[in-house]
Amino acid sequence: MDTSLLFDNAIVLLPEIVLAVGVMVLMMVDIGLMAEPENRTQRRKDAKAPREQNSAALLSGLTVVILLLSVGAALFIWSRPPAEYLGGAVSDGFALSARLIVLLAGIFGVLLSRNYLPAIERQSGAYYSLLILAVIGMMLMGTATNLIVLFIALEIFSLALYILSGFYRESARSIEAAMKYFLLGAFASAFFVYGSALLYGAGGSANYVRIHETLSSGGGNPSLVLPGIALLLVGFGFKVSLVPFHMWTPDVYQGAPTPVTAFMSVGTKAAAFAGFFRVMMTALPSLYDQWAVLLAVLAALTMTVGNLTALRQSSVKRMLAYSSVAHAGNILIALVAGTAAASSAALFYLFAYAFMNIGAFAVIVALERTGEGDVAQSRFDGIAERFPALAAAMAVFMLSLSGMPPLAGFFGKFLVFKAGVEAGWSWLVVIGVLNSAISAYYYLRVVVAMYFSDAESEPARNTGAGLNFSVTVAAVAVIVIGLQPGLWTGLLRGLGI
Amino acid sequence: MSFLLSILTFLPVVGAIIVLLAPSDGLKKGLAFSATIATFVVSLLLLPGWQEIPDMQFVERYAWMPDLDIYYYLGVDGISLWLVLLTTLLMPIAVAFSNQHIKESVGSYLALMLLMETAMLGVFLALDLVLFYVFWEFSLVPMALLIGKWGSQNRIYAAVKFFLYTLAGSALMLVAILALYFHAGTFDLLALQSAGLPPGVQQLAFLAFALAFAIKTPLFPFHTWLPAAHVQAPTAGSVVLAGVLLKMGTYGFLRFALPLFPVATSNYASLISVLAIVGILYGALVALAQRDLKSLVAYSSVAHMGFVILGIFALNEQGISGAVLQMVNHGLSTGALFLLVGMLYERRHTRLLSEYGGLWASVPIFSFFFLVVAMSSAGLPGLNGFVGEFTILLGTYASNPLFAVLGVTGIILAAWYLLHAFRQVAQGALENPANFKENLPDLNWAEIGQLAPIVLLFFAIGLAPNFFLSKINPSVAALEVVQSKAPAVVWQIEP
Amino acid sequence: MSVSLNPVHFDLFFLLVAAVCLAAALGVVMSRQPVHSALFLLTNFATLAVLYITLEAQFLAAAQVIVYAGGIVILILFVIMLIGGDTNDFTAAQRIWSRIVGVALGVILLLAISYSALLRMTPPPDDAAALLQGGTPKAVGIALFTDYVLPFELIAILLLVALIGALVLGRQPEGAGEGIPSVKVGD
Amino acid sequence: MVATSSYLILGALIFAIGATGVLVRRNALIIFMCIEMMLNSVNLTLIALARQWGNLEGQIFVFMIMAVAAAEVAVGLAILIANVRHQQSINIDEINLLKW
Repeated sequence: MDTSLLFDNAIVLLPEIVLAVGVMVLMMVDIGLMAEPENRTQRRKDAKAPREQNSAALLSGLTVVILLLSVGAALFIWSRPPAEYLGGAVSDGFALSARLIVLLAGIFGVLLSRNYLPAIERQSGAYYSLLILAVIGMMLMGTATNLIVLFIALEIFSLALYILSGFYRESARSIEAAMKYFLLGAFASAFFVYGSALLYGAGGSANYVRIHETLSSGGGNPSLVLPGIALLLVGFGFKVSLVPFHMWTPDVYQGAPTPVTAFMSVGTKAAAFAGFFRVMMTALPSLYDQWAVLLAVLAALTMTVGNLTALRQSSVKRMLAYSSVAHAGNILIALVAGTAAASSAALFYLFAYAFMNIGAFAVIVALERTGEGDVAQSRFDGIAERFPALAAAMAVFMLSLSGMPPLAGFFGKFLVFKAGVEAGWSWLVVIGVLNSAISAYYYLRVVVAMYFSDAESEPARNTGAGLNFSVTVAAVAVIVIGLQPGLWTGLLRGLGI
Repeated sequence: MSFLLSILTFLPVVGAIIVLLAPSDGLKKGLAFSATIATFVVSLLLLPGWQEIPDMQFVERYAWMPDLDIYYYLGVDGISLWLVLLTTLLMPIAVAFSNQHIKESVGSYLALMLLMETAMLGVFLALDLVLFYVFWEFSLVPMALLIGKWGSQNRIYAAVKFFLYTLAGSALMLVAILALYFHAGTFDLLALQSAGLPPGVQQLAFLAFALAFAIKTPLFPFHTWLPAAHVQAPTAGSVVLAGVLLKMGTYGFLRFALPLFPVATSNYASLISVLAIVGILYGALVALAQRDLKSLVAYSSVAHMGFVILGIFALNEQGISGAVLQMVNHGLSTGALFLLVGMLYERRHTRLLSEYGGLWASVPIFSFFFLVVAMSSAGLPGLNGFVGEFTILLGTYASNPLFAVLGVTGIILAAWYLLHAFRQVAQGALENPANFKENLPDLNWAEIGQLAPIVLLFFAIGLAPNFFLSKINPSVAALEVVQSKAPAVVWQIEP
Repeated sequence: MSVSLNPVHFDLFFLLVAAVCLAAALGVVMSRQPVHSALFLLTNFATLAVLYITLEAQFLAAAQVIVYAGGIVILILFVIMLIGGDTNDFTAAQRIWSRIVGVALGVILLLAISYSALLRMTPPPDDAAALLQGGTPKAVGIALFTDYVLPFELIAILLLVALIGALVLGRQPEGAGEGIPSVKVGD
Repeated sequence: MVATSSYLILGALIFAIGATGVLVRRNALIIFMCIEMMLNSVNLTLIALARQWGNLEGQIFVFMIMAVAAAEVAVGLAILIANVRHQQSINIDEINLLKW
């Protein structure tokens, strides 16, 4: 084999390559920062804290730059025709927009992490490296066209997230969240990889298109396909928190450091759904009739259970965890519909979800007391008096999550539901619509607490340039996307698979 | 193509932004009032160029989401014209009243009122189903916040109930809108009307739309949110709620349910008419039993809106034209009633009927206005209520005489509870010292200024109804259900 | 590599190895002591390595021994020695339902998969050994560094994640007690 | 030559035993070993299927899974030890600061 082939189309992976190089630069800078002023700190021990802060600031800035460079790389490839690298990765519009959503989540995650925890401050090199590595894994999920690459991508970001969840080492909750996430995640990975193995057995290849070719021509071992799909579904179901594979979600969301939760809630969802869509729609379209029904039932179950459980939560992080379960159900409707329009609708949904969900977590970060790790709903009581801008932003996020027009969340749901009706899944859409009405109750409760309740004590909030910037940008984006969705749907045109 | 409707719709938003940025409360109040007056003036510009034709006028249509066939599409016809003007007229009055009494978070309050106005105008002007749905849902947010933040004792419960009830009601409407798109390939209301939907689709879609509209109207038995919301809302909120928001429901029936689903409308007309009559009688009887003046007015709304529905589902020109006029009448008279209750409440901080009596002696101007408004609401000939109710009853009689007879009973009951309320408040002996002249000041000029335009319109509509009806009629006559003239009643008693 | 057993002996050989393998698997699940589980796991991995050789995967058989038996099991044993890890979770009566559900799910899973596996499996091609080139290091290596270079590179990233992770998690948090306390035994 | 189905059924058996173990056992270490065993049953399945198809892709997949398993072990055991430091237990029923 001509080795020059190895570099043909390698540009497909440019955004990931940028990040990988970036991680190395970051780690070297980190080492440099640690090593250089050792002598001076020996002399002035009290000067240690400011130095740590300075290096943390430098590293987080560097991380944002690296992620932005990757955004630039993704946009650069966008201007070129789609290409495939060695049957393992592809750069089409779908992959690129999924990557951009993940990068967005990553940038917000970095911005929220500044000043969040001393633990992050002390090991910011490792923290930001892991975050970038997780982004690489997530970006590859939608890019992969091969079950092997998909599996490794899944593992890269999963492992990074297990560690990030447990990054707050002083907190027993954080570590416990990491352990639960790890045990259940590894368990689900086993199902996922078993499913992949059976699909390989059915189609004779790990490449999606070749699996599809074999199966649709009647070859292969069709009897392995259905158990393969079912097992694969368990794996994906775990990652995107579908009922009944969602048990980990509230614990991990609650226990993990909030910036990690924010990043994870959006990044994992976007990545796993991108991978899920691509597998189902390019490798297994010939079996649509079988898996669509299965997924439809899961979607209905996920939305309903997610919403009904969210109603009972008193912790805002847990409430958002169950709400994310419910949103996964909504997005799944798009996959059930299984059309190109549906997959671009899902991208729009995820895009909107990135802003509103990260925004909501950013507000939680703002209200969280250091090291507390959780925020009860009562913390929101009456904050509109003291912090009108923060409360207004949170109200925007909550209303958008509940699907209130004219905010971004509404058009996400609108597009997905439209795709669902067009593909003939009206009953599922009716369930989805009724569920959004239920969901309004618990989102509204936060708004009610902020505006109508009396503050129990003098409320306090954290500030920080990154934090304020994130809240503002997210709120503005949710409103602008809501008022002018045509712009974004235009951009997303033809991005479906 | 003019931008009149866009300016009209979004002028209040601009006002809201300016109000939020204004430095002092006094300035905020002045700016908010000016914004609503400016909107009213802009809306009056619709009249000079008005043509008495069935078509949409002042149409604006731009691609909003071209990929999805969603348009920013506004237009106004005979059905919506007076509702738009009603909205723009009631808003300055509501804002003027609030300016006197609201003390906390003035800026947010006024901004929400202005956003509310935009949402309501958008509902009345939108001709694209998605655009309509956006305005429709959005109107919930400011209203719920107004009730929840500035209402009385039980305000949070009322706000949440209002929000969830109406939200749940309109959820299925979204599915129906999507289903219509699936069948006709457009969200354009006019195109959908001419597309002609298959009867099977019509049945389901009609039910989904009707549920949303019935809850908003509110039609018995979907009315339970209304008394709670009304009683707890601040006065200006009640004025807007009763005056305009409820009309969104009946307007929805006229604008969407009737033209889009003529077959289904005919099928369900008698069922809905029966519900309307039950609502008329139930609302009136419950109103009669109320001891709280505001609850009484709230339940009277259930009864009056029942009349509007009855007129619409007579499915003939008279019934529907009367219903459109009666929407305006109800907006004016109930709005004025809530204002009067509010004015009394701000003085005495109670709304119990038993606390009052003999006010004619101490506050004659108030009592005079109360009498006129009650008469208008009760349908006294020469005032606006009579014209509307009479036209509705004519239409109802033509389609089903039994319904008309039951409707007349409702009018009698209305006269009873309104006079009962008037007697309790204004007549009798002046016994409670708190009501004595020296303790209870009469209406001041500002309050008279708020009520006067409404009362003048009572007489204007009552004495020259044709000026109003002539603009309504062409659009009503063009409705398919009216033209087909097919009597759609399943069971009918020969006259 | 060609195995010079006649088919019947070959089948018997498979059955024997498979039986050991299954017994070891059951042992992992049913042992009270984590140490015993680990040793059963080692057995299980070793028998799998034997089966890999019968399936024309020589390189992987070696890797199995080195990575799993030599690396992973040893690591687990280290951890067991470090933290004790003797919890007598079999006596926990309150968990009876979850146990029933667990076993039931396992059985359903097994039936579903093996039923479909039994259906219509064509025999493998006669020239499988030639096609796979016995799964020798050379064959696998060439494939790895040509067509599958992308997953290979990604594995490097994955290992980097694991490396950083172990560093982060291994560091003693500030304020925590020194050393590793021993685990509560029994219940 | 032993039929592919035999290997597949053996793989399914080990996988099911492992999965049952994860669901039944409460000791985090044993759960962890069960997960490793499940991954190995997948390896067996893949190698059998690679022979069935006569292509090396399955074996490459197994190689990747081995690497992944190694990484998982490193991270997993580190998390486990970190957790033991905090809670003095590896019984997942006793680890319930968060609702499980």
